[in-house]
Amino acid sequence: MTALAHRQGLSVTRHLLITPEPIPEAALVQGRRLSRAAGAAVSFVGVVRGTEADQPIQGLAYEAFARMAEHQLHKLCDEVERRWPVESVRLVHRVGLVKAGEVSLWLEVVAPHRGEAFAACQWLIEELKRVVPIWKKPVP
Amino acid sequence: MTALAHRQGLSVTRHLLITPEPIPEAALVQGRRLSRAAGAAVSFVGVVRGTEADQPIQGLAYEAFARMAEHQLHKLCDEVERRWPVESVRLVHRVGLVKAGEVSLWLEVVAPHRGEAFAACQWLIEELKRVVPIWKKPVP
Amino acid sequence: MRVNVHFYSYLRDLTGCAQVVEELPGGSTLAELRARLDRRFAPLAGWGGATLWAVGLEYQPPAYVLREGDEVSLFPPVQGG
Amino acid sequence: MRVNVHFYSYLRDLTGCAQVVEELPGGSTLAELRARLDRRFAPLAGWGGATLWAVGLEYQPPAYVLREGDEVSLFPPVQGG
Repeated sequence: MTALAHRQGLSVTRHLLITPEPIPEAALVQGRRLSRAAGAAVSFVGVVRGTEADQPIQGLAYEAFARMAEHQLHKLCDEVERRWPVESVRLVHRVGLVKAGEVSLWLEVVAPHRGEAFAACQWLIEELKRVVPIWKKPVP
Repeated sequence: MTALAHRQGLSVTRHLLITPEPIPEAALVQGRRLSRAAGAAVSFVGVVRGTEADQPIQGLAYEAFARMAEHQLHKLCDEVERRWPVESVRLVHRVGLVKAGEVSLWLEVVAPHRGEAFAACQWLIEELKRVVPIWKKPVP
Repeated sequence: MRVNVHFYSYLRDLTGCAQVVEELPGGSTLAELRARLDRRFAPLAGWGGATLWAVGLEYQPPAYVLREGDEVSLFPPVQGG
Repeated sequence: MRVNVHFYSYLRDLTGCAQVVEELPGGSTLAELRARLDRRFAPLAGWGGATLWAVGLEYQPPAYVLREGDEVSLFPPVQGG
């Protein structure tokens, strides 16, 4: 999808979810839908590390102000769609206790070319960490 | 895994494959193994677009000089491991006819933090496109 | 006027409170609300970290003028991902 | 001395040949091999694109001095991904 096609109103897939359930990564990958213009899918998987400040931890307890988090994520996606000709943005953030080694964030951006897919994916993570009201605390 | 730990000889997973078979993306995702230091998995999926120079195509026929391609990929991975504290690099490149909408390249880099995972993943794709002997021709 | 104040994460731990109703003169700002909350919750006054403010689902600056019934949220810097 | 020459992708299409054995004076370079191949395969001489060279599994520059039995590969710029 070109930026022009996008401005012409071709639909952009947007799937945003904040959930206490484990993130079904393989199912999300299999659920990808592509247009004939799609050439690149870049994904980022955030995993809870087993240590925090050099101490072993059981995991991280994530808390969200869910309605605001979803609203802010939609605003970020609006901006992504203005900046880059993406055709799909899918993001799942887990809340509650996420054990060490488990996935806390799954994000995928699909675009015609890899440059814009990487740029949009990285920008979205940076902004998520700046404005989306989600917090975490180590669980020893 | 820190760069130091890496230099101390902790093993780095490396899985490189050039294959005529369809790329089993979901199985690859499920086959990911993580150390307790892993915090980020960045993946890139290259998909064959349905058009080439504005003409619809059936797909792309990929050809590789396979032994040299694998050798060059290993050299690139050596360099990735020197530059970034990655703990896993997995790459599958398909050859033969890859139909429009199908995956031609699957690449994943796992590292402690997202910055190095993104950097290594992007660098590896750029270099792959520069030095790994694989070619493609549109199939009308 | 009255506003609802919600605390999240470490600020909820500090205040020991998830939600409180605060009564303020009409035209009060978020900064003025903060001064009242600091008197009401001593540990909040001692909080050395940054505080983010939202009214409804949007971030607002300290000079934001509150209105009757506003839903105000206070929280520390976010850390998702 | 003899070297084996392999053509890939568009260069194989141009020459109509996947592999050829070339006989050269000892001490010949890749550039000298290229001149011979251009005489043998006229379309190769007319190839306007870049040509990459490998000996064995490594890239080599035109000044590379060939040795008996070298496996030489010629191919156009790579396009994986």
